Amino acid sequence: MTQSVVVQVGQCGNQIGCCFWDLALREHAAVNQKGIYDNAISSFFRNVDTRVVGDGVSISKGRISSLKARAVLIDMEEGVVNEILQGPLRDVFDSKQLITDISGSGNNWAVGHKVFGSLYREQILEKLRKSAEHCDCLQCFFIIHSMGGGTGSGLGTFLLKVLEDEFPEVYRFVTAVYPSSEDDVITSPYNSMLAMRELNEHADCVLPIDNQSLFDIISKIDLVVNSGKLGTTVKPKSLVTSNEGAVKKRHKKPFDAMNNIVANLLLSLTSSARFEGSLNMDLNEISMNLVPFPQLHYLVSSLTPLYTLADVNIPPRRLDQMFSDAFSKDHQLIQADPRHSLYLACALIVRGNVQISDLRRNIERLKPALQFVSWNQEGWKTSLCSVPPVGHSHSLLALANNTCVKPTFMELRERFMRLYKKKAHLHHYLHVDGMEESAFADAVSSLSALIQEYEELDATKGMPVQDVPRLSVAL
Amino acid sequence: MSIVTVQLGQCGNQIGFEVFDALFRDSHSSQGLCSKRENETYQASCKERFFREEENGVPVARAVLVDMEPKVINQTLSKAAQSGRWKYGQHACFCQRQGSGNNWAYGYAVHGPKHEESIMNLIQKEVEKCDSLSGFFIVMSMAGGTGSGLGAFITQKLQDQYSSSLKMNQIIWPYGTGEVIVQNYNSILTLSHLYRSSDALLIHENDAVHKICAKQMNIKQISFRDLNQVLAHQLGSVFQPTYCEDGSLHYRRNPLGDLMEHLVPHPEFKMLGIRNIPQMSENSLAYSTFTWAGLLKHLRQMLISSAKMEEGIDWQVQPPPSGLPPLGKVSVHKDLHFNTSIANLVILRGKDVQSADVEGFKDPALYTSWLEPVHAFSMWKTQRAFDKYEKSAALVSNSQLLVKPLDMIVGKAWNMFASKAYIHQYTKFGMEEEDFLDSFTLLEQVVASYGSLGP
Amino acid sequence: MLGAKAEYLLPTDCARRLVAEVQGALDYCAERQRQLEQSLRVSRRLLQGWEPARTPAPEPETKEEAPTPACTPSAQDLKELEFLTQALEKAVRVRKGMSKAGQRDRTSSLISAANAATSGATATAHSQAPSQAGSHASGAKSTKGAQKATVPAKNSPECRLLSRGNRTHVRTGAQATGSGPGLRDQQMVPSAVSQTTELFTLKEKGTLLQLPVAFRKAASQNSRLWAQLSSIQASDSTDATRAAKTQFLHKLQTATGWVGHRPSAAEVETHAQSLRKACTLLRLCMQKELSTAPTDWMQEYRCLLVLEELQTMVGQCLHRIQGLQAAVTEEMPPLCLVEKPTQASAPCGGEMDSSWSPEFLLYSSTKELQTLATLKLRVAMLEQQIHLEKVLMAGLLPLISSQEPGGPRWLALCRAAYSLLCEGGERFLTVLRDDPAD
Amino acid sequence: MPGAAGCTGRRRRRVEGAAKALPEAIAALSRSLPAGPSPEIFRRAKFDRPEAAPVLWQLLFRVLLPLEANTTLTDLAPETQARVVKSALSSQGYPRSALIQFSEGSSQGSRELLLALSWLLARGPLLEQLLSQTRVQLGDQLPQYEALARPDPPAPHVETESPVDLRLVEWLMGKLRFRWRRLISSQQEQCTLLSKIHLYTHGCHSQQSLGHLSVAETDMLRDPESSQQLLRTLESENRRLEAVLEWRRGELVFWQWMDTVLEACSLESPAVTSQPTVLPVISDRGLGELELVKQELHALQEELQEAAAPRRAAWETQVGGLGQGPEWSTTRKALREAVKQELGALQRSWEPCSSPDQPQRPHRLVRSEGESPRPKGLQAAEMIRTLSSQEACLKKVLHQLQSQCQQELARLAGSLPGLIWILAPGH
Repeated sequence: MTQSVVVQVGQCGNQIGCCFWDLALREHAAVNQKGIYDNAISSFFRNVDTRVVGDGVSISKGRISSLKARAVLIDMEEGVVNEILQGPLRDVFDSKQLITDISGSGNNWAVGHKVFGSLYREQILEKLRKSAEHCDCLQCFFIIHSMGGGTGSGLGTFLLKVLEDEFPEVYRFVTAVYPSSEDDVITSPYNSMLAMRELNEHADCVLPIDNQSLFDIISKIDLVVNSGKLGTTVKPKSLVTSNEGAVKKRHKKPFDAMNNIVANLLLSLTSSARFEGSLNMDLNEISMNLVPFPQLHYLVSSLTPLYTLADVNIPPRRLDQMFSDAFSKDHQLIQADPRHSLYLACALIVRGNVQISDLRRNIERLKPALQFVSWNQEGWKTSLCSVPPVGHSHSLLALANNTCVKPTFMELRERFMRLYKKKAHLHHYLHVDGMEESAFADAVSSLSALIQEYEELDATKGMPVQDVPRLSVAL
Repeated sequence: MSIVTVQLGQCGNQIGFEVFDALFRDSHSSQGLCSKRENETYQASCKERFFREEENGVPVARAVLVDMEPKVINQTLSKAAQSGRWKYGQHACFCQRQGSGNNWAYGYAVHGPKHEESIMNLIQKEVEKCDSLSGFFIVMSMAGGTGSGLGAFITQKLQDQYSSSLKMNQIIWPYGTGEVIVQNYNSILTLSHLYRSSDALLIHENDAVHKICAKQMNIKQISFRDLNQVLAHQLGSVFQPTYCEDGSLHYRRNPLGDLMEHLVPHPEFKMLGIRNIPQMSENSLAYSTFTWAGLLKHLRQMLISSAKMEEGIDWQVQPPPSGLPPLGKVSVHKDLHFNTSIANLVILRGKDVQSADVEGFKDPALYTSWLEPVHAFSMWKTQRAFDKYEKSAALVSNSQLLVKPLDMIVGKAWNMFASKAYIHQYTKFGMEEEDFLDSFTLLEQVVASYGSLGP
Repeated sequence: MLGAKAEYLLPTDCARRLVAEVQGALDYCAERQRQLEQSLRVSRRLLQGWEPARTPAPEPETKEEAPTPACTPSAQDLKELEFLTQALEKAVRVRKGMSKAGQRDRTSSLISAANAATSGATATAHSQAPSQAGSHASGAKSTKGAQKATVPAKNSPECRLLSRGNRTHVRTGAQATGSGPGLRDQQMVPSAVSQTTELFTLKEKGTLLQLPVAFRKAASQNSRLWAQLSSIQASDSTDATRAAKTQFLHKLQTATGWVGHRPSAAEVETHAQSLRKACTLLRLCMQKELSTAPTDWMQEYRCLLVLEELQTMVGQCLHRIQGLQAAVTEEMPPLCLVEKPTQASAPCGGEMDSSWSPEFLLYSSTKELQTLATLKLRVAMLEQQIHLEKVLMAGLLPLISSQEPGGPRWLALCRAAYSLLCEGGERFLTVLRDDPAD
Repeated sequence: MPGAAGCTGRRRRRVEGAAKALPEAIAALSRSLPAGPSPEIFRRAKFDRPEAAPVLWQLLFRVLLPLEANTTLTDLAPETQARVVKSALSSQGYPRSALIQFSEGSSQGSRELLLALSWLLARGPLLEQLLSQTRVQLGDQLPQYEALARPDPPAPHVETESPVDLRLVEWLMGKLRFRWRRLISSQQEQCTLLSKIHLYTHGCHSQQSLGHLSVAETDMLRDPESSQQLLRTLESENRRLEAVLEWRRGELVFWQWMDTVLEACSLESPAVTSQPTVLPVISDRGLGELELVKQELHALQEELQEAAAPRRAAWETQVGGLGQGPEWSTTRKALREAVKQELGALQRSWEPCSSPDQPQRPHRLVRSEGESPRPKGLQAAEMIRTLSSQEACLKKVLHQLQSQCQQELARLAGSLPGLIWILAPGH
């Protein structure tokens, strides 16, 4: 069994991380009734004998003594991390996993990347190494950060390169939260643009998340929950946004709810690697199947169902509905419409009481409405994990490598260009040591090249699928 | 003679378990409809082939379990232990922590060489426990990474190390609509490598088995376990004991050898498909009666019309009139669906088996022009009924049945290859585009060779 | 999928020859296989449990016994089965002339089997009883008296080995513990009657076996006689006899008016075989010589001598072949064609120094025995393969060169020939069209 | 007078002895032959009496029949049997044509038959061969595979009237490969089982040097009934062996007697000197075989010529006048001797052994695990070494043939434009 380490950077990253650990604990608690430290738990948690002073000795077998998250928490201001340390999750972390500063990055990518990057490089690396040592088979780093701010986008993407150099065998999955267009951080287009280039070059997979989409989903749920229509009573604790666990609502909604969605995404993504199922999907299968060309590694995700109704008598249709919803525009975690764009590849990670025939039926049902690239007409990757999320009987995470991410990137480029043409706020960046103006141009051309690749693929959409002439055997 | 089974990857391990369980259950079933003595001989024959006995008397499957991650193996071991009837050997497993990630190259070029010694040692230990080794049965899927990549690697090593033992690969053909995105790459790499190192490729298509579950077995919500049980039933119907020859009372000792000698001597034709009949839910079985004539008539039509199961056979398809040379394009339309065989093996089990008439399978029109029925057809039988069927028939066929799916896979993989998609995932583990080309070349020839069999 | 016609039909005479050759090889292998399997069956039976008189054939009774399709045999069926089994066993018992013996406990019965064997042997051939058998006997001394009473009297010692006592005994043992092993499907075991579980295996009690005296006598006489035969042959009784035989053969020959010698088919075959072998060996010798680089001129000279001597030898072989061919086709008058006397012209078997007595072949482990046997077979197979390779070469290569290259028929021929001739038929090659489209 | 009486008594006894010697020898011969006829038959045959003919036809049939065919052919009609006998005799080179001319099934020629039988007896150790063919196998042997290497003349029943596609030949060759492999695995099993039986019966054999029982012996112990049977066959073999020994001691008188038979024969049939009507049948296959070898030898000769001639020339120029001294001439002589000897040994290894009919000296497998007093005999390890080098040698030959074919095919196919030949890579 493999292990993963979560690296949460910046305010956003740490808030999501916090929700993630809370949910992860709840999920394992629900599955693992006996309190035995098993392989599934070991993928995200260490079992530590706390009676031993100092570092704590890992226990590989037997009863759970004290669980420690396989995580490194990084923030350049103290607020969020301190809250975590004072909150109910405090036992899951210890101070050796934290790196904080007090000054903050001032919403400046360059400060996060260049200043704090070089300042904290060794220290961060030290913590990462330590966490890696605690794993017998480290498979993946999950890096969570926002794109708009300074610390997350700057230091977070700085880390990617560090990880690539230091742990070339270990996958780097980035959960990147993109700013919405009404983002109040004025430099967010710069930050996002500069971060994009790093993601392009150093991440294995990026799960782009967009605040606006999260917000829309929450509104949609609220509508259902509050409508009180007959027969639509939502089963308690089944909301994808709910969090009845340890973290008390310091931040009032909607942030908490939004973060929970992302935390659920990560749990589902890793579910098949952690729990048993009739069709396993290891983390290394994700990039293998979904990334046809090294740079096209942005995966649009959708989680369904968003909630489970309390009435248990109507499941079959709901099961098919779950699949349909996963492809609809308003269930995507970014503003995108995969159904009207071109699929390069698609993964369906199914959890709970769903069998292979359900999966095949729905693929066959949905396939005609979807457009796949000519050389990957059957581009499906599937997995069946027998353990559903807490509160649900089944769930689905769809990951799409789809040209529908393109508009997000184009919009980003537009917003960036608007600022960049005026050279607005540019000096904040340029006075940072090691930062040069060419970085901006490089970032633009990097993103443009990416957009271009999507464009070319998009252009093949709707064209009749033609077979390439094959080798011709004489006899 | 014994067969050592090597279960590889998730699919291979899940299926391997069901196969052993099916074999064991059948040979200890009370429904064999034969004398106790005969039943004992049957049981002993099955046991010699697939199980050995440990000191405490519990039969142990002659199997080696290999996977690159522990979950499935743990699950498989505990399922066998829970059955209480048989189990796997205590030290017959090999697993690692991290799977091959659906990457054939990773399984073949990284895991393979790295773990070769340990795995081959395990296999050797199992071999040494056989008084006589007939060969290896290697169960794997061809879509994933461990089963396909490591499976191809291990088969090759077995060929090197046990060159005179037989190697049969049980291969699971992925769903046509896709279950792993790089399945076509993985498949062509697997098939082409096995074509070089294995003696026979026994192929099961997930689509076909799925349909059998839905249509014949009437299962509403089909799980992998259902699929695997159908598959295990089919394999059991082939590999459970049958008599040596007509009128003999001895059970065949080396079915693997007999089968291969009959079906796969030609190096270009190694793909085998299984059909069997009847196959139905227990509920329907209670209301059904069978005659040999009826079963064989259906089975024959399944063969010539490429039907994968009894339901929905196309009765229009008929063999081309024999003796007459094909006249231009006259019969092309009709023959389009006709499935030409190279060689067939029919296995009959159950009541009154001596009365079964298999003349219908000896029609030269069923076979390719260069092989006469005397070379191309053979039959095995036993009075002992199989599973819960009073009479049952299985057909192992080396025919054009699989050329269409193969052609599809090669075509799809070629399309992807032409766009260079996913190639970087393979080259990072030391494969080269040249390796892909070699695989394509070989399989294009196989497709062409099977294609040229027809009338 | 549209393959061009990949057929290549062989000319009739070539086809007949090739198919006949391969078919001959196939038949031969099948025959050897059959023989091996027969002896395997015997060996396997020996290693299974030794239980007396169990008819191995399951077949005949299947029909009567076949239970109703309702899965479990009815009570009636069971009863009948039981009677049938009893009847069969009784018949066997009578046939074997075995008497029923009293019941004893299992272990003592086994010891008594050994004991009986030993005491029987000492009675008839005291002096020959090997020492370890004696020790077994003394080991069982404490219960000897009791056993003696139950050891059935035997008129022929060789029947003694499996005494009736054992058999009865174990059956009761099984009855007592019949319900024990949970794995046994009770439905399949309708009654304990037929539960004759194994008495013992060779592994457990093999070292207690004793060859019957009468057999030992006959066997030693047999080997003595063969040895005598060998020695008499070596000396071939008298020169007079040898001369008489030679004279007889000579007279017989001259009486027919033949002066020379015409080779018989058997001789031609023998010669052809030895020449074939010669050819192979000469070639190998040449290669060995050519592949070693001489370091000094002495060696070079030696090498030269070898090559020249080889040339002479090849010449002799060719001469021999020509002689044979001529004699056979009678282009030449009968001639004395072989300088060396061969078998047919050897007057009698007098000069043979071979022995008819078997020689011991000593092996130390299963592995070694396996290696030996496999190698032996491999060598034979390689010889066969080389022969077939030559036959195929002679059949196929002329066909290829005599035909217009290109065209599907020619390609089919080439592909198949390549596979057969260059790859031992195990691999094949692909011929691709070099399309500009690609 | 006691002395005189003694003398006459002795002489009479000698005369009586001589008179009795012939019938005794014939009786011994008769007992040594399988299903031997009564001695009276021989006497009648001398006078060419018809009633002796059928018996002798049958006897010759049994004597000449290849052992393997025994089971299937014994029930043949007398005419067929006679035909088999004739063809067998002629293929072995029996010189007299008179026998061949008799129509099948007639009762003519019992004397000729007697001559034929005697011819067979005079040629070699026929009786011993017959006995060894049916010899009771008490020990365990490794199977012999001589004939595998030399496929017997193909079965005549192969009728290939319908055209044969080359793929059928590939198919059959593939089948053969599977049969080879199956033989190997069966033999491996046989070895395992033999070795187990030997191990488990360790110390059981009455013959100290053997130590353990063989399969036949163990089987006999397991099944008392077969034990009786084995004993009976062993005893009857012993009786035949005794008869052969007796025959060997007294056969001289038989040959003297046969001279008179032969005389009677040639007196009566002087016409036999004419050409035989039936020529020895030498199959096309045999001739084809010779032709094949001939071609190979020619090729070899050329190669040798090409290799040796330039070397000789080079050597001559290099050595020049150097090689004149007496020292050199002795060295040269020694070298010549050595080479001659070496190659002489090579030659002997392919010359037909003095009697190809005689099966190799039988081996009895004995398991002996490092005990101090190892019984005398061949060591398996020794044999393995010989066989391995033989195997390596043959492999080389095969590979050479294959690469020869490869070159030839490449030459023939290489010139074609527009085609690419691709062999799947090995590993």
